[in-house]
Amino acid sequence: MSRYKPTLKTYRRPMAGWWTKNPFYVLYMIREGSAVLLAAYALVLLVGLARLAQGEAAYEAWRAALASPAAIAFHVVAAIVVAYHSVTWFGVMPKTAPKLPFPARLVTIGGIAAAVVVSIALVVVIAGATR
Amino acid sequence: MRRSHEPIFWSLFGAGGMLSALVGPALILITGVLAPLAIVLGPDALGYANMLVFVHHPLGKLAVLALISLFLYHGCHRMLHSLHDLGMHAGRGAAVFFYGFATAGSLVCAALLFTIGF
Amino acid sequence: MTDTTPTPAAAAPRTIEIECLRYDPEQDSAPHFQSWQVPFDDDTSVLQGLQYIKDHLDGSLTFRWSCRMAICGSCGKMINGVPQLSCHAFLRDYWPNKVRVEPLANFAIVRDLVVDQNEFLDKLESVQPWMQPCEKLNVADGPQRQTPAQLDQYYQFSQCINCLLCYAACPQVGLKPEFIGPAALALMHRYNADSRDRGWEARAEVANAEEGVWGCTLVGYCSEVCPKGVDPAHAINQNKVNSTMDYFGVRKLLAPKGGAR
Amino acid sequence: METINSDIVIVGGGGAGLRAAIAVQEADPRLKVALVSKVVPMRSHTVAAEGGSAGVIRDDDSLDNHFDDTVSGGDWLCDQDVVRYFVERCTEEMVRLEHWGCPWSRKDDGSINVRFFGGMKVQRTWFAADKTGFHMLHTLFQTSMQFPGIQRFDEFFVAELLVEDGRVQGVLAIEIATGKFFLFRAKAVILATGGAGRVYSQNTNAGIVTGDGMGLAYRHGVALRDMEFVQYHPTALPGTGILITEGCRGEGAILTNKNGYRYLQDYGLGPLDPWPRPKAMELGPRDRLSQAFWHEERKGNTIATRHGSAVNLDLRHLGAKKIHERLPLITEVAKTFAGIDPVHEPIPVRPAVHYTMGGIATNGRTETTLPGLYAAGECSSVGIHGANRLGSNSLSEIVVFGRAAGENAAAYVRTQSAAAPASLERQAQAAAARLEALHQHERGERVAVLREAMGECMEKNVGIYREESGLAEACSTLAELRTRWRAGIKLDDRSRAFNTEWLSAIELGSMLEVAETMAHSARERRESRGAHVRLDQYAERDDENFLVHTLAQRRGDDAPAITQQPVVITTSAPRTRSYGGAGTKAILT
Ligand SMILES: Cc1cc2nc3c(=O)[nH]c(=O)nc-3n(C[C@H](O)[C@H](O)[C@H](O)COP(=O)(O)OP(=O)(O)OC[C@H]3O[C@@H](n4cnc5c(N)ncnc54)[C@H](O)[C@@H]3O)c2cc1C
Ligand code: SF4
Ligand code: F3S
Ligand code: FES
Repeated sequence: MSRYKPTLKTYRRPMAGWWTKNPFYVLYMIREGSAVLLAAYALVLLVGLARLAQGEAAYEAWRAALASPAAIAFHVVAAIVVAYHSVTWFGVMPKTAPKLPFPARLVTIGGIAAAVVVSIALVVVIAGATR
Repeated sequence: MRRSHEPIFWSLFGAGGMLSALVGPALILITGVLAPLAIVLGPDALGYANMLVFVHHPLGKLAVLALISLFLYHGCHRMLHSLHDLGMHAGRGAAVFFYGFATAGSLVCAALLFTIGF
Repeated sequence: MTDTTPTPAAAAPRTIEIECLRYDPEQDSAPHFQSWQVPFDDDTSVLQGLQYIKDHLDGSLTFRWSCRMAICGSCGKMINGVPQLSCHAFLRDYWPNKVRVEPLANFAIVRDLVVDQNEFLDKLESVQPWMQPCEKLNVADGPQRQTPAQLDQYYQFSQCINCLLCYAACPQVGLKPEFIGPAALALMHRYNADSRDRGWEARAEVANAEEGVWGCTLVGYCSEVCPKGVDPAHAINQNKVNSTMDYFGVRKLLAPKGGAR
Repeated sequence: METINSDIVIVGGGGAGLRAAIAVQEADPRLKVALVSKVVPMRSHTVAAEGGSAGVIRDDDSLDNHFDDTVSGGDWLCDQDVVRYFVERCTEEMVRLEHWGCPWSRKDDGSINVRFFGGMKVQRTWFAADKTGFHMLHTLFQTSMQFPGIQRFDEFFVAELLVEDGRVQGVLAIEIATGKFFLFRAKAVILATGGAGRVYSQNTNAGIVTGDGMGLAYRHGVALRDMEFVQYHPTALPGTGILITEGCRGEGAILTNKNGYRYLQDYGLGPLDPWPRPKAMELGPRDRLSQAFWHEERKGNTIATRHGSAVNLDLRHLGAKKIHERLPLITEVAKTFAGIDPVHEPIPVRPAVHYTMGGIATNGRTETTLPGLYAAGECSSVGIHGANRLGSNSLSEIVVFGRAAGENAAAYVRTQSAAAPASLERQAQAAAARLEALHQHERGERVAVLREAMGECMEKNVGIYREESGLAEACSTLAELRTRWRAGIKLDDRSRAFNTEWLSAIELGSMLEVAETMAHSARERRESRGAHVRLDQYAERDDENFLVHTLAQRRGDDAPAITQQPVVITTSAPRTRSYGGAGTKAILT
């Protein structure tokens, strides 16, 4: 089909600041923003790995730095933000799945439950293995 | 229309997103709060000796590589799109930068794991 | 039994302030707001409020509408910043505050509350939204079989009334005008997911493109505002998986399609 | 003025127009079609049809049954040769829609499911949940996109036909977005502009259903036929007129008055079946149901609501599961627009104007008396509806006769050559100047004032029941309103861009003429038949004098000339129309 395409004088509204105009968008930006902290955390780990490769002294210095209040504060914030990422991740997970024969909410609930279980297991295992 | 190569990066992003959704918050708490402050965990939970044992094991190596690399890809992918969301259309250059960064980080990580030995 | 005797509160005449964005391409260089006081009742829709203005206060206020029963998809507006069908939003829910009506976001304005839907119409066509069966069908052979379960696979995605609310909800549409967008991609999926259709390959070029499913960053607001429960975010994002499998050459192995016969 | 050349112009992008466009392309892909519509096709009013579309498919049904139901439903005012042609092609068209992807509701084994519908004595109504028209329209619209020979002109308002050498050669249209005039040249024009329900104030129709095409043809000497037959739908929401589909009653809903009594049994529609039961007296023809309401209202048995009186449509005995599964749209509509959950409460309903049986007179091949001009769909009177359309026959009509119009027009244009452009151009300029004058008018009355006066006049005098005095009043009121319209409409809107006030003024012109044909045709039909029921001395059907179509012919600014045209009767001689226990025993399954 072809369609007659008119030439119109129209007005296009600017997009600037769009994400401040609706709470839904603000939450979306926070979700996306969680990635910054996650990447930063990956870099922290990478540095730790490098220090580990350099020997005990370097590694212990890194550990000491991690105990500084600034580092603790960073990690607390990062953990909260990444937890928000987890919730939203499982929230949208059904969207990427094929049409399911059960309510999509179950995927979300199941995902979050799995994350909680894995998290607890991780702490328990590490605590047990390093006692 | 041109075929997008997004499937490669989206897969890495998705893997990183999944991994971080499952273990991210717990891991950050463990390495960044519980271990340094010795809450729940012993003071040497992440001590040199323990960590060395961990990264010497092939599965330990794999875990570290997966975490660091996928977190980086996940993060870089989202940051790239956020630039666009904020109205900064940095084009191909930005994609090369972000994905390049994640790839470089992954390679460094692999190299370090290799140097640490088995 | 229904008690339809008017309650005193419902009978009392109330008015509400309706504020509309106005733009006349022949006069204005930029849009501006104008307000009116409109009497309303418990079942007066925002559309009826606008009609009141047009009929009695200012005949030049311009907006699209037709069915006034939420099925033709003409009357979408931003109502207090949220994309909605104006025939399906009620003034009672905004009173005593004013209600602000603007043209759908992310579209260019043609006049007042009327937006330019030309690009959308092209996008709709670009996904080839028609049945592409594996072999030519003869009417004499009668209807094909399709079980309710097979119908269920795509039925939800066939509910789209092209009201454009999802386009107004999706920032990617505004940021990247070439993005095919939620409704059109949902329509593509509607055909791909139909057991009678074999058109995946023909539609794949669009699906696999940056302008196709990859233009979506899963904001998800499209599905939130959809008045017909189409869930375009679902249609698009499950096709990111399909497109990825296609990219790595494994789609055929992993997603064989149930036959119609 | 921009000129667009094509072989066939189709005015209207509803079901009929789209089906016609596809038919032209299937007949001959080299033909160029210009599909011109004042709204984007999927906004057309076909989208609102809920219940279903008729087509014989069950083993216990036959074409003869469908024929009989249609002819008796139409009170023998149907042209039986055309009805035969129609019933023979309905199923084929439904199958074609299935092949094009229409999501018809299915049985568990995957075969097509059909339901009961008013006046249809056997289950033969194909349905797609309760969004049949929506699915048919979108299927046709999407299917039409694959034909390169169809060029769409969305949001173009056709304001005039261009006739040269005694045949139609084009149309003049306004591009709504810019207000610019366009001249469309073509060898044939198909009108598929839909009905005219908006001439009444209480109606189930969309805002665009303003009888434009009827007005266009009428102004060029084509008769409007059987315009007195206007169907009321018995179950619309009071006030807005939003329709509560007959499908509800097909699924087993009942109608009760304020005493909870199933009053239809008092009006020859009984017997009172034990219920719940799939088919009940509530499925009698629409005219009978609407009339029963009128009587109940007189007797004081109706329920007073804020928007006038109503009766109850009760679905509660169907149970939540069935209601949600089979009638999701209606549940939503009742909740939103009336604040009622049909699972727990009955829905208040009343009759509202729904369908115009009459329209542009065509023969069984959709040809009008003006060479090159075809009409299909609700704007036409092809001869199948007679004095009363049966529910679910009109969705079938738009595809059966949309296709016929497309094919016949395609065959016709191969025998024609194009017109001399210069004279068409002159005509178009003259028509444009008249429309321009309307646009420029600074003084006069508002569109809404005349429109409301017309709607109320029709409601009061040309409604469910008619009588001489009221019809006489309607005729003179409408003549006066036409004079006032000619004297000038005051437009607030001086812009050309998307000037909908200007378009409403043009539409109002057509509506007033169409309304006038309705009133005059009704006045001349001194009998009662189908949807046309008189309370004065003409309360009976009179086959001797009135087993004929009514033709209304325009006479300039004067009242229309009313004449008669014979009805084609082939096999079914007129009988008494009866339903329920007195009629053919309903086949229940
Ligand atoms: C609420 C409701 C429910 C219904 N349910 C059923 C049902 O269940 N079963 C059934 O069989 N029937 C039903 N009907 C009737 C049926 O839907 C209609 O008769 C049928 O859809 C009409 O189709 P159409 O193609 O003739 O016209 P429409 O769909 O009304 O299309 C008219 C077209 O003409 C265009 N047009 C009009 N004027 C102009 C102009 N001046 N310039 C350019 N374009 C113009 C419009 O833009 C539109 O595209 C129902 C009707 C209503 C109101
Ligand atoms: S997907 Fe929903 S919101 Fe978007 S156009 Fe379709 S019906 Fe409207
Ligand atoms: S809002 Fe837009 S980004 Fe995707 S999920 Fe919906 S299309
Ligand atoms: S007027 Fe049709 S959707 Fe609102």
